Amino acid sequence: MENNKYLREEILRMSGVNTSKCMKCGKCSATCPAYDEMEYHPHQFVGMVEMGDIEPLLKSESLYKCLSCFACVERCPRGVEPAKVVEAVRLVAVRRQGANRMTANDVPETIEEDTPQQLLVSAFRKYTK
Amino acid sequence: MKVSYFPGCTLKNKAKDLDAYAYRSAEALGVTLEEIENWQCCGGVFTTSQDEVATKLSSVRALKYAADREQPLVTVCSACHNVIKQTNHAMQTNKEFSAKVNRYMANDGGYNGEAEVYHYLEMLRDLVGFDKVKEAVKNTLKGKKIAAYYGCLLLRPSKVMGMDDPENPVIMEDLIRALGAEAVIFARRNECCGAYTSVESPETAKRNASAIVENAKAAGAEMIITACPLCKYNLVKNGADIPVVYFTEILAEALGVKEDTDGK
Amino acid sequence: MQKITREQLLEKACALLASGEVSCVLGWGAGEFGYDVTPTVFKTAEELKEGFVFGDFCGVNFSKYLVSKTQKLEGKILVFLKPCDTYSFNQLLTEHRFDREKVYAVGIPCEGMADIAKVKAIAGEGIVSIEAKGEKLLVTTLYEDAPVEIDAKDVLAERCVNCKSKKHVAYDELLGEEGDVLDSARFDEVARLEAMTPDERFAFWQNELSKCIRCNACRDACPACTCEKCVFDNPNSGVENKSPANSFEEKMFHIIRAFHVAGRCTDCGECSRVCPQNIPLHLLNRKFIKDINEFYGEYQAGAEVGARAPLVNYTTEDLEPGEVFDRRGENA
Amino acid sequence: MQVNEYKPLIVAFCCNWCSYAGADLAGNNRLAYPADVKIIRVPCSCRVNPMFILRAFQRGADGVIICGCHPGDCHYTSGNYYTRRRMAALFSMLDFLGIERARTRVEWVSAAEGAKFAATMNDFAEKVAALGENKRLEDLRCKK
Amino acid sequence: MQRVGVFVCWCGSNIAGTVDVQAVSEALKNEPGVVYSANYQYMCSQAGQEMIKAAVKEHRLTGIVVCSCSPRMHEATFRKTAAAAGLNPYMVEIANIREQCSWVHKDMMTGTEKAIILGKAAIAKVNLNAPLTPGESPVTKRALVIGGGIAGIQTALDIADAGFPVDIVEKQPTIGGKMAQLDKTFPTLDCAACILTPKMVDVAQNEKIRIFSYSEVTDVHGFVGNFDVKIKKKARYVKEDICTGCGACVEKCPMKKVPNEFNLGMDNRHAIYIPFAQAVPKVATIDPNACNMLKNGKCGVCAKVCAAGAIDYKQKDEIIEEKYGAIVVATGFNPISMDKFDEFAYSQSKDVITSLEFERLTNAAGPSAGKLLRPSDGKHPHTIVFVQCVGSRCAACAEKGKEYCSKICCMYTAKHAMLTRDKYPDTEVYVFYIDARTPGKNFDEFYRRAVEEYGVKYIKGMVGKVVPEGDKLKVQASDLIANKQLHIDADLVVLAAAIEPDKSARPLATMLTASMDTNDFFTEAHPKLRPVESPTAGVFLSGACQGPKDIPETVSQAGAAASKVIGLLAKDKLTGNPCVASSNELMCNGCSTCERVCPYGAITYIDKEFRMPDRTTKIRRVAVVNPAVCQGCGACTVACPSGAMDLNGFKNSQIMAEVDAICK
Repeated sequence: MENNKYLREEILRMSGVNTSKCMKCGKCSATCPAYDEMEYHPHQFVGMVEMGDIEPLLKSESLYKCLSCFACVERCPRGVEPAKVVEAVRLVAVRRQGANRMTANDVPETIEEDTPQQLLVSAFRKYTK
Repeated sequence: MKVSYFPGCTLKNKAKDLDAYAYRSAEALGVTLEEIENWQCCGGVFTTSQDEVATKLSSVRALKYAADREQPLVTVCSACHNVIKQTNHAMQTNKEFSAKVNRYMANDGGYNGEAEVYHYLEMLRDLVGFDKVKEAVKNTLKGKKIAAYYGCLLLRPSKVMGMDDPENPVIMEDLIRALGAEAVIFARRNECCGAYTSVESPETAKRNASAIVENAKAAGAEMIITACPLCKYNLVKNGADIPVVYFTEILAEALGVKEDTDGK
Repeated sequence: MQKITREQLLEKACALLASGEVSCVLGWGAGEFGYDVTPTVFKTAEELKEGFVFGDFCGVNFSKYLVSKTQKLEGKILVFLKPCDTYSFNQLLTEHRFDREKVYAVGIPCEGMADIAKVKAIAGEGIVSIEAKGEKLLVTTLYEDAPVEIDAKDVLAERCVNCKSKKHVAYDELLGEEGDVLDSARFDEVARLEAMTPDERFAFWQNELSKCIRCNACRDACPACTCEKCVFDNPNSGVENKSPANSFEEKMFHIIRAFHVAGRCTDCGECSRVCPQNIPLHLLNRKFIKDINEFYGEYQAGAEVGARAPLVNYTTEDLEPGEVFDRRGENA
Repeated sequence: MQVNEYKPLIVAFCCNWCSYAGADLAGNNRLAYPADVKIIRVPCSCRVNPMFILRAFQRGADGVIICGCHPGDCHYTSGNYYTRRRMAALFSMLDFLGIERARTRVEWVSAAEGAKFAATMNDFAEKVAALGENKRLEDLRCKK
Repeated sequence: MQRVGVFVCWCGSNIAGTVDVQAVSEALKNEPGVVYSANYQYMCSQAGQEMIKAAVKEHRLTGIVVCSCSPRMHEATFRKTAAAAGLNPYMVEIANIREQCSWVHKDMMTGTEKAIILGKAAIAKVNLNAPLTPGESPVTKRALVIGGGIAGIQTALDIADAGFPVDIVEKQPTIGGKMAQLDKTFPTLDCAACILTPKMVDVAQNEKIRIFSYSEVTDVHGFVGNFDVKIKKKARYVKEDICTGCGACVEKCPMKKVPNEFNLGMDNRHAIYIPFAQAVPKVATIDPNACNMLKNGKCGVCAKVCAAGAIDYKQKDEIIEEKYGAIVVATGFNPISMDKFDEFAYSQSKDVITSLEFERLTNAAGPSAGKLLRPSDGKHPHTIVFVQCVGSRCAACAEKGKEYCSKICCMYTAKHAMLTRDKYPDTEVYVFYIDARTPGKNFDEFYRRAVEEYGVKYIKGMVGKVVPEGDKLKVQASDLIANKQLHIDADLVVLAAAIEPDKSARPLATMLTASMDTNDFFTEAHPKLRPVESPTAGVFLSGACQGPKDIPETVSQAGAAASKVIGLLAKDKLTGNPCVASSNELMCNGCSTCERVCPYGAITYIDKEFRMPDRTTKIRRVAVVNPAVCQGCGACTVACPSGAMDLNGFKNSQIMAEVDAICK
């Protein structure tokens, strides 16, 4: 396992989360509505960032499965805010050169007659830089 | 009473009637929604990362507009509400962030979190009062069993949104009761429908949406109301077999302003 | 300049004496000069008519006198209280310094009192009489034929320029109209000093405190200084010493005095009013008040009877003494 | 060592239950700090009257430090909370009069913190020594 | 002026290695008041002490300064020596020239110089010392126990056993507390009622014990050995001494729909009620909020059927005043409200219950007569999910949960799970846990038995959401070991709610001037060495009011508190610490400032008559310190503006003299 101290610091700073507050109860993963789509689950994001084991997360599709619904943030008994950790890791990934998850070219095939603007706007905000 | 109003992208396009219902209902309750001039899209998502500044400027400008007029800022869309309220909170509590933002705001004059942000529902509860809403009802919805679906954005993070108990909210139920209908409470009303990932993983959206609808039906609901255009889209798209409508629609209906009478 | 007149007060006092409600009146008595007013006890209407005065030089805060007078005099005492005096009145009640039952307090409005030093600065020495005329004061001196006309606003005492409240916080009866607590600029001067460098501050205070002749007037006039025996008069306290000698309490007198009244001082300004050397002693008290407000939340001594003063209170989250400086810039 | 080297005089008020015991522990562990530091034992930091501090300065002390139990650990439950408020007010006042800030300090030292006691005294003595002799309080009323 | 003797100790080479002890004793010879100065190898030795005694006699010493090790080490020793020589023991001062001089300085010259200064300071102080005599106060030989749960019961029984009278004040109509509501107890599984109710009967029958049930403490004054307490005995509208507890009134009462607190609202009781069959005292109580007769004067059935004539609708609250020597707080705990945890759907489904409700459901005297049935439909549950740490270890939000571990939940959940599997082997039982915390005799074995022998499924993870749908509770949870999200269709969900101190504890602590932590648990005088005493002398702690604990721990703490009380009550007089504050009444303003900072409530005020120089008299309010209560911190001395308040042994003048000696 790699201990990437720089990335760890970067993610903690961006997210404002103190991952050492986690007591590993698993309530975040218990509450997650996108759990089954994820390879790494909310509690693993917290645990792996705490350990500096971040590269696997950066490569994982799980980054794009989080709904940012904040259920984990709301229900965490220790106030750890896992969703913010996921988001920070995702930003580290998409901010890398050419790593945008979505491009404008993807839009036509995604869009349907009744697709609300909101959906595209937020997808761009979440998946691109 | 006049309030600054931030409609947001969806209400100006795919969900125009929601905007119209909101205007007319407010008018019927003695509130004028004054649309913020030159508002810009909120971006749909509040980026929690502390170093994201530019994406939050459009919200700050809207806030500044309301603050200058000493009006509450009202939104109908729960996504806009979430983004703008979280931005305002960051402006109030995060000095580093607000300093950075104000460097961009030099031409507009500074902003330090003076505005108050209300969701349309909060406006009904705190500025108008549900008792006033009840008095204004023309067509009571008596006999209807309506379930309120909150979704994720409206309530969370509760420390910032401060709207209601995030696990046992009552604001929409109280509105339903004020309009004369029966409020059906179901456990999945604050579980995320997954609409955000419709682009990424439509299957999540579908699975969550049907679980929500099933849960509401099992609790006896004949209709679901939402406060988020995205939720409404997702629940309808994924085959809800009971009506899913925006809360402003039943409000307009009960207040007797649903039909366009003044050509607006 | 005062809205309420001597006649109104006199009428009220005589009526209360006549009805037997009070047995004497603690009021302003005529001194040698018009501006020289002495706290006096009047027992009859005749005495009042003869000696009672009221005008722009009646700044004396009577609260403190109640401590001794309620002990010595039989029956109820009528006392006139300006808004700022009522804070001292309440603070003394908080400290159980007199029996409230023995006092009949009449709140009177105050338009601000004049500072004789400021008058002299304009009109010169040798003042024979001063007469109030609307917003003006007519000052007759030995050396000028015609009275000098002064705008009353120009000679307002410092404490009145920065009046903190026109509202009475205690009374049995109110004459005239009730005012409000004001937003004053009373901490501006403290803030100005705070913004100086330590050297500048030291120079300022060295200059001011070197003027002190240790007359004890500030202590004797202070309504918070009502100790049965002051530490500075107590041979056993280790700080007793009255003559202006170069010794311990001499240098520390003003610091210790300010600390002793910190949290209890209502900012009535009597200390500076009575100082013959015009040392701005109130700034020391205001520094404590300002700090307390900033560190522990707004607190106005005397606003409420029974309030717990900030220095005899605490929270577990209070700031550390070292943080006092961290929270301000390097100079401030 | 030069005989005439300036040595600051430092008075340390230590509460009996925590800080005095912390000083004892520093002794037990032979942790050195300057002999300029002289300790006065008080039952609790809240026993320290501002008069004592001013008296020390007036008699020639160059620095005064007050040590007590950590907030929340006071033997008398709340004494150090009062100390904290009183000293915050007093130090701010001394600063207002232009007296150097580094001459006064409050530090919480528990009975287990011998090392902290020694380190605190070393640091304080160094900072006070850097200021030189304490002239200001002496001169406060002597405008030249 | 004192006649001071100075004794410089070498402490072998400990001091003499860095300090020139000869020079020190020479230098100190010339200090004011010093008439004798000597040095010796070991002052604390027998020979050293004899040397001091001889010097006292020979030089008629009135004060002693020992320059030696820390006073924390040998101050007591030298005080005894002084006393043996006929001096007041408080005429001794120690200059600490070892820990705070020779051990921290290396240079002989520096060390010697500093030792001399420290000696001078001690001499300056001793010159101002005055003989001190500890005060004495009598002891009222009666104890008060506040709270009638197992903690209060055990404490009261133990105190009474030693022959001292005890009063128990209990706010409920019966004693018994939480333990009376429990079914079985871990890890032995003996029935709670079987071991508790005999003790309740013992209490009722003990001549030394009085029970004030349905009562509250409303006022406490006084100090250790001498508390004056007011107890409000609430009107129960039944004459306690006449009621036989026959229950006829209960049977006939027409008001039957009052939620039964004892069964946590899971069934109903009557407006007149006896909480449970073994209640002590076994007398009826009328609920004034439910009784029609009391509300609108219409009914009166109970009075008609009561053969003893015990019903009294006109009864009023009664105030009892009593004196006590010691007070034991045993106010216990309550489960926290589940209002803020609706992700578990507690408010939405009757089948989501707390563990205490589960106790009642499985208790033979409970609402379902001991059969484990779902509250919603009375059906037998087949799948049960237990959730641990609901509100415990919750640091996210103070309004929601508690930061501490509630300690008892792991064990009672294991008990519930095991008993369920034992009685109903057809049920699936899941326990979601964060950490299974089972330290204690036979505790871990018990928990393992639940897993290994009874087949309880322990899952390391947490429940995130409970969705009632149809007649099922859809439980969404995490299994951290399998790294899976689980979806279980359960019939019953049991929440191990955090426990918190009883709400009555905070106002009581204020009355007692006893300190509390931020969680409203009472603080102990010392967490290790004085765990059952409050810092306020004469107030003792028993049971969960001090922190979460289980029954065995509570009982042992109750016994410990009792033994401390007995130790106190066995004394006829209490001797205090003489280093206490005292007020000079001639200088006292009576301003109440000192009273506000006193952590012990040791300061009161009296109106005192003073004769004035002019032969008149003057009545002034002055402070009086109760030396039995004062602990000598000195907070009041600084708060006092006039300096009237001073501290014996550490007087203003003494500390100033030390400052002067050091700074000279």
